[in-house]
Amino acid sequence: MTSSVDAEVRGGDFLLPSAAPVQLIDQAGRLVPGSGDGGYLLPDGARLLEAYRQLVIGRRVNDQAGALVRQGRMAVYPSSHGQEACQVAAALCLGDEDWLFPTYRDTVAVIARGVEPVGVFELLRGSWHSGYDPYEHKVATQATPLATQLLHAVGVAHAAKLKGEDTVVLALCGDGATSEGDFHEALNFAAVFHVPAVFLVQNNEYAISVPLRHQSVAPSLAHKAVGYGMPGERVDGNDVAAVLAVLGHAVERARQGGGPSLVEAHTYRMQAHTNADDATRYRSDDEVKAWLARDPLSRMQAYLSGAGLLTPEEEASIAAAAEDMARVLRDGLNAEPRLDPTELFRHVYAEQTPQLREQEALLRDELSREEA
Amino acid sequence: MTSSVDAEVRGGDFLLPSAAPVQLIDQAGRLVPGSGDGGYLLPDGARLLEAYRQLVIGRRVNDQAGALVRQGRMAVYPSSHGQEACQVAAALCLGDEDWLFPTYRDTVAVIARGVEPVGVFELLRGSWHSGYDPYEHKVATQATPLATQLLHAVGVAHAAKLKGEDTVVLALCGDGATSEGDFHEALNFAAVFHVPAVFLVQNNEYAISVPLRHQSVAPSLAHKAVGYGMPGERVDGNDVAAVLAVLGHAVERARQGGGPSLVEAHTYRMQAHTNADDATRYRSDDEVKAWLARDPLSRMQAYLSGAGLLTPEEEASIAAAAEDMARVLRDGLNAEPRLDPTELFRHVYAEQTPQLREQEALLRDELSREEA
Amino acid sequence: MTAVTEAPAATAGQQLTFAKALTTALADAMEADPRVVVFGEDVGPLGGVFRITDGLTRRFGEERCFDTPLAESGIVGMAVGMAMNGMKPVVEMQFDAFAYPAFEQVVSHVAKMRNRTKGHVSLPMVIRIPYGGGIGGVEHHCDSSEAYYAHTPGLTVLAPATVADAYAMLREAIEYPDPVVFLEPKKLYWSKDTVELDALRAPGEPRIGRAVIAREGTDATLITYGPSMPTALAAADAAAAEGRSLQVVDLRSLVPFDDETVTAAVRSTGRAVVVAEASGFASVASEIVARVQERCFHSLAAPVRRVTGFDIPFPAPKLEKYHLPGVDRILDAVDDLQWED
Amino acid sequence: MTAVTEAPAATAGQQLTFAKALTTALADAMEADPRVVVFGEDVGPLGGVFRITDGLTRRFGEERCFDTPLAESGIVGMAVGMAMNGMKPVVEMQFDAFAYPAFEQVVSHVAKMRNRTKGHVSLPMVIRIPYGGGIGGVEHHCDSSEAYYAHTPGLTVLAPATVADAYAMLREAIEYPDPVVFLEPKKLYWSKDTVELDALRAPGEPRIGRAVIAREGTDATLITYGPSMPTALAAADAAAAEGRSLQVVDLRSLVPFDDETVTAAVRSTGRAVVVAEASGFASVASEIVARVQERCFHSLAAPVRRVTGFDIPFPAPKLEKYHLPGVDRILDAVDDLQWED
Ligand SMILES: Cc1ncc(C[n+]2csc(CCOP(=O)(O)OP(=O)(O)O)c2C)c(N)n1
Ligand SMILES: Cc1ncc(C[n+]2csc(CCOP(=O)(O)OP(=O)(O)O)c2C)c(N)n1
Ligand SMILES: [Mg+2]
Ligand SMILES: [Mg+2]
Repeated sequence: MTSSVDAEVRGGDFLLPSAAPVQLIDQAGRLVPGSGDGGYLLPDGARLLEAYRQLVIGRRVNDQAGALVRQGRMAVYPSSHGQEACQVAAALCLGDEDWLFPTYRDTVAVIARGVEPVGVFELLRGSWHSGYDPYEHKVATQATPLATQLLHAVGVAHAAKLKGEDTVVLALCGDGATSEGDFHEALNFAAVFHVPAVFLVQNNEYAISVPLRHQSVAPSLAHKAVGYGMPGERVDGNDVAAVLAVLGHAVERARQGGGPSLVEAHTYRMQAHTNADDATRYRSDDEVKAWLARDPLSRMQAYLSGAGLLTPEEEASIAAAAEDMARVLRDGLNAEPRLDPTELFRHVYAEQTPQLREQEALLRDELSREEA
Repeated sequence: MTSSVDAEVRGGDFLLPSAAPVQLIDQAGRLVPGSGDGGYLLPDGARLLEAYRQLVIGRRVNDQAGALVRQGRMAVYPSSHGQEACQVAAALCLGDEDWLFPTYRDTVAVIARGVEPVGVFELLRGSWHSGYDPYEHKVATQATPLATQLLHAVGVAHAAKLKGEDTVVLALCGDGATSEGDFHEALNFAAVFHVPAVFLVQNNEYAISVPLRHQSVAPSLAHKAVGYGMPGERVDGNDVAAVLAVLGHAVERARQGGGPSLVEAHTYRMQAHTNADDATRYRSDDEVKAWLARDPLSRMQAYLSGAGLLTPEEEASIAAAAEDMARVLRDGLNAEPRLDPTELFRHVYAEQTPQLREQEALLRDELSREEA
Repeated sequence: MTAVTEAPAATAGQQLTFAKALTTALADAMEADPRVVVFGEDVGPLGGVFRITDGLTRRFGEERCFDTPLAESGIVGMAVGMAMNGMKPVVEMQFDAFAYPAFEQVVSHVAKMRNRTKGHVSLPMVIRIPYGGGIGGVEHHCDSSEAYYAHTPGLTVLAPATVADAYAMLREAIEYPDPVVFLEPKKLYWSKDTVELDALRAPGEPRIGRAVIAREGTDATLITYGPSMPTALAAADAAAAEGRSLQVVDLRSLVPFDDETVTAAVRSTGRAVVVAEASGFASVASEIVARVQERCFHSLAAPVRRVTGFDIPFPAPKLEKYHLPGVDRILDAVDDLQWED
Repeated sequence: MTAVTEAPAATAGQQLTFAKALTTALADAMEADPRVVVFGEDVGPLGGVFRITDGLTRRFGEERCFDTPLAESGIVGMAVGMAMNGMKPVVEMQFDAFAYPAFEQVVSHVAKMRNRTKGHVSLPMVIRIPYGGGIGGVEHHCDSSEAYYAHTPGLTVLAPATVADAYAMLREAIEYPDPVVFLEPKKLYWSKDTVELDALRAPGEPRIGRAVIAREGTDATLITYGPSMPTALAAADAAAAEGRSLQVVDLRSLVPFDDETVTAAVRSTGRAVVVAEASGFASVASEIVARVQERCFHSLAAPVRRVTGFDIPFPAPKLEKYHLPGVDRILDAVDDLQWED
């Protein structure tokens, strides 16, 4: 039943992700036996400590943002509470010249990468669409139209490759976004052009209200990599050590010319989709509670304390840094943003069209009459 | 390195297509050793003879269509010369209540399914977009926007399932079309809704001028099935016995409620993309010649003759049927089509809008003045 | 007879939000016709992000109202197939800009299928799109996309502005033999009105292709639809206070277009302003201006003016008020209608 | 000195097809700027189905001109990223209707990126689209899709009609700091003209945003662009034979729109007909009518007329002649301009 047609498969099982997600530190904070021998190496202590610091800051960002929404200082916030390990690792695995392509939910990753936090919130407070210069920290705008940014990431990576730069691009999306046509096109383009891109899917089990089983019946989302001829990997998305190791490996391979890969991080959206959502309509409290035990922060804290890497002083300094961040956010968002309505006409084109000049004049006239 | 996260893969290697395409009859017309034991069964003699008849008619359709284009009776023809085995098997594997969703290149499949052949050519002669009633033989219009029809096929299958009918839908596309977002969305929807649909990709190595290696670097196109959680299979697309067996199996599984599957048929487009194309710009004669030996017709003829299933009388009757078909096409296309310009306004909506009434009146006025 | 214990008479009017009118229309349509199925993103247990499909899965089961994978081309493409095979799909695009991934399916198939097949295949389906601004939504959540659809032959494009029309036009759209793009002004979802549901349920005059005079007036005509309708009415109120009588035409149906009503209205006043949220360039508002000047040229005392969104991407929430047509801007345009002539 | 062996003087005019002018523009732009890359379906070794990219891969290598997988959203989306990262992508959509899969990328990103990022990220990229009918193409191969793009703020939309503009506007588009939708009228690909390439290569007046008077005339103004331009000129010829002097305005640039030239032209004649292939409803033609009546109302002796494609899906090849604006239909519209008044 085999044939002489010269169409033997060119790749093979090596593309298949592991049967279970990679985990280095278990939910009790213990080193997973055998995690050192071969495969993925545990990041060193300093790196884990830095990751933990960012986890704590990230959690604080999520909490503070939630509070600011409740106080009416921000219109909407898609919380990444529970997903901090994925987001922190996404920020830490990249070099300065690398690019990050985040979604609306990846605020913690964007801030961990160093983008000025109040600017990050311009989108969500409603004063402009994006409040930071993407070139400054090589962080693209937070994307809302699902999966569309993955193609931009491929383009940035392709351009870098053509220019001979050794930039790597990390592109983020959710489990729901994997169903979009653009996900497919992006992964295929990345594979065919063999660009230095890594795709990280934060599988948080839900796309708003839709659970994963209505999104996909594939063995795993990482298995989608097979169809593009790139490696797929699965990782415990609440184990920051594991995410760092797996992403680090994928980024390094990409940098060395080994091409793109897909990483699926298993995690959970602990809060509603956004403050506007009512999660009780589609999932049970019990389900949510079960994930509490897998919290990415407490696990790292347990591990680092147990390993003697986290002193009480260090813990206090991290807590202070998180409070600093919260204060910066509060101060920034409590101040009213400076709004200039005529700026609406300023960035549509490099050179304003005659039509926009007329329209700006109309608005200016209205505003001046209002003032008068 | 395995984890306790309850995210073990739900499927597995059973989804992987075979390493080489399924073949039952080799290119010399010999039964492939072991093709009977387990797996795919060789279709019986009567069925193979019917398939052969359709192959010969299909080849004649291709030749005649090419001639009609050269004579200016038809504007354009995307030939399926070389792909007749896929197309004939696609038509023969379905029951009367099943649906076929063909592309522009699948004229032979459409005709083999019984659609009135001159009607089929309305599209290509330029007299209307589609010249047959899709409901009559349950054959959708031949689709041009690539991969879009796959979603329609999923919808028909889904509706059939909801209505409790045991219809199966077979949807066709090319290797190039697998890169489109709609391919991805269609396969994923089919898998998630577990609809009775079979996707047949005729991998003829080219999308116009673009060779497969610029389209995909996956192990095979059938491997894409893994990412949707459906079985994938590969078949020698020039072995009509194998395509019948593999498609028959897939259709039967779908009918029994086993869900969708993806079949990749390895074949070759022996002629240019259409008559308007110049294939010498992107591929060598040698490459084309190598595929002559794998011709789907001569292989079946050799096998059937050797097996005593194809008598000279039978051969003659098949040739006569093919000539009949050619004559029908010639007669149909040599007659000028009846064109009614006001029909342009008749099928836009069930009830004509006031705007279209005015526009039709304008055209009628012009036409009457021309006549006068 | 103790009147107090009696339920209100069935024909009595009842207060309904625009959103609830739509939900009721969907439920009634599903009740009336088993071929009606509802699907899209989050339309199942959640009831849609705007809760328009609230309760439908519970009441009609998962086979009649269900969530799909997150893919808009997939949703519309599957609906095409289901419509081909005897169903009447009503699909929801979650927001205006998230209907764009389905654009090829809409333009190349939904709009053309009847025509391509000489009428053999019709597509009785409805694409519901929550659209427009005014709700403080972030980017991509506030587009007014009607021009894309209205420009595409083969589509029927509706934009109700009242609670009664929300109900009646959605029912009519679902029963329509052709595909309908049903534009739901997001900012009107929470608007309320008293309507007689039973009267609306009874067969009545068609609304597709029929504009209505939403307010009588003699000095000038405001032509509008969807989210701008209440704004136009408010402008007419304000103008009345200043002694100017403005007529308001609510188009309701963008395609087919009701030339008869619009033309008669403009001829009666001799002056017209078109009001719409979408950016003005090559828009439905442009079309209305073009048609009115073609048909009413000699009745016009002044050029037809447009008050539309600017030709800019929809602004961030805190700036949208400068972009959207408001009462003052409409009154300015009316003032401009060369009254001194 | 033997003159016969000398090459023709570099500044002498040369006969070029519209298609060859485009090819030359691409090659010149690639030569001039290493950041210019060309990609799309079949644009590599084949040179594109219309051969516009013929020879570019051979001359500039696979890294500068290459085939992509078959996915238009992918092509445009990747171009966005490449433009973000220092390149100037020029992508080809194979046919008008096959650009629709990229619609979300075009509307939600290409058009908005500069605005979203307050000017931090600009996208110098060109989307080339062979468009329109008149070549006997089957369904989906003849759409006039300009309204979709022209309605979308943030896009620059060009439609050249002459060989010289084909060259000069494509060069200008590639050098433009903002994304350009470059509409190439398919039926003009094989049209020829004598042009002075060297003069065109030298820096000159910008053409983006500038309409031109393609023919002087005094009785009425035909406003047109792209594939309808030669038809309008032919109509003007025919009218001249009947003693009527028609002015022809070739817009060239749909966005930005040259109000100044158009307004002056119409005021000079007092009568106008807009000619365009696309279906008329909510189209660029509607916009032109709206603008003209807004700006020239008191100069107009008659309503502005439109001669456009009907509001029907583009017809099959043998019927397209009934759909497309032709000389007679234009002359009928001109006759209709109330000359008796
Ligand atoms: C193209 C598109 N369609 C629909 C939406 C509306 N929407 C916003 S978030 C969301 C769910 C996304 O789920 P997932 O990808 O899993 O990411 P998560 O929100 O869980 O992080 C939806 C449907 C959108 N933003 N873009
Ligand atoms: C959406 C879309 N993009 C582009 C095209 C133009 N086009 C027509 S056929 C073709 C190649 C298709 O290749 P493949 O899917 O392998 O099918 P084949 O022609 O080889 O049968 C292309 C690019 C199209 N028809 N639809
Ligand atoms: Mg999710
Ligand atoms: Mg092919």
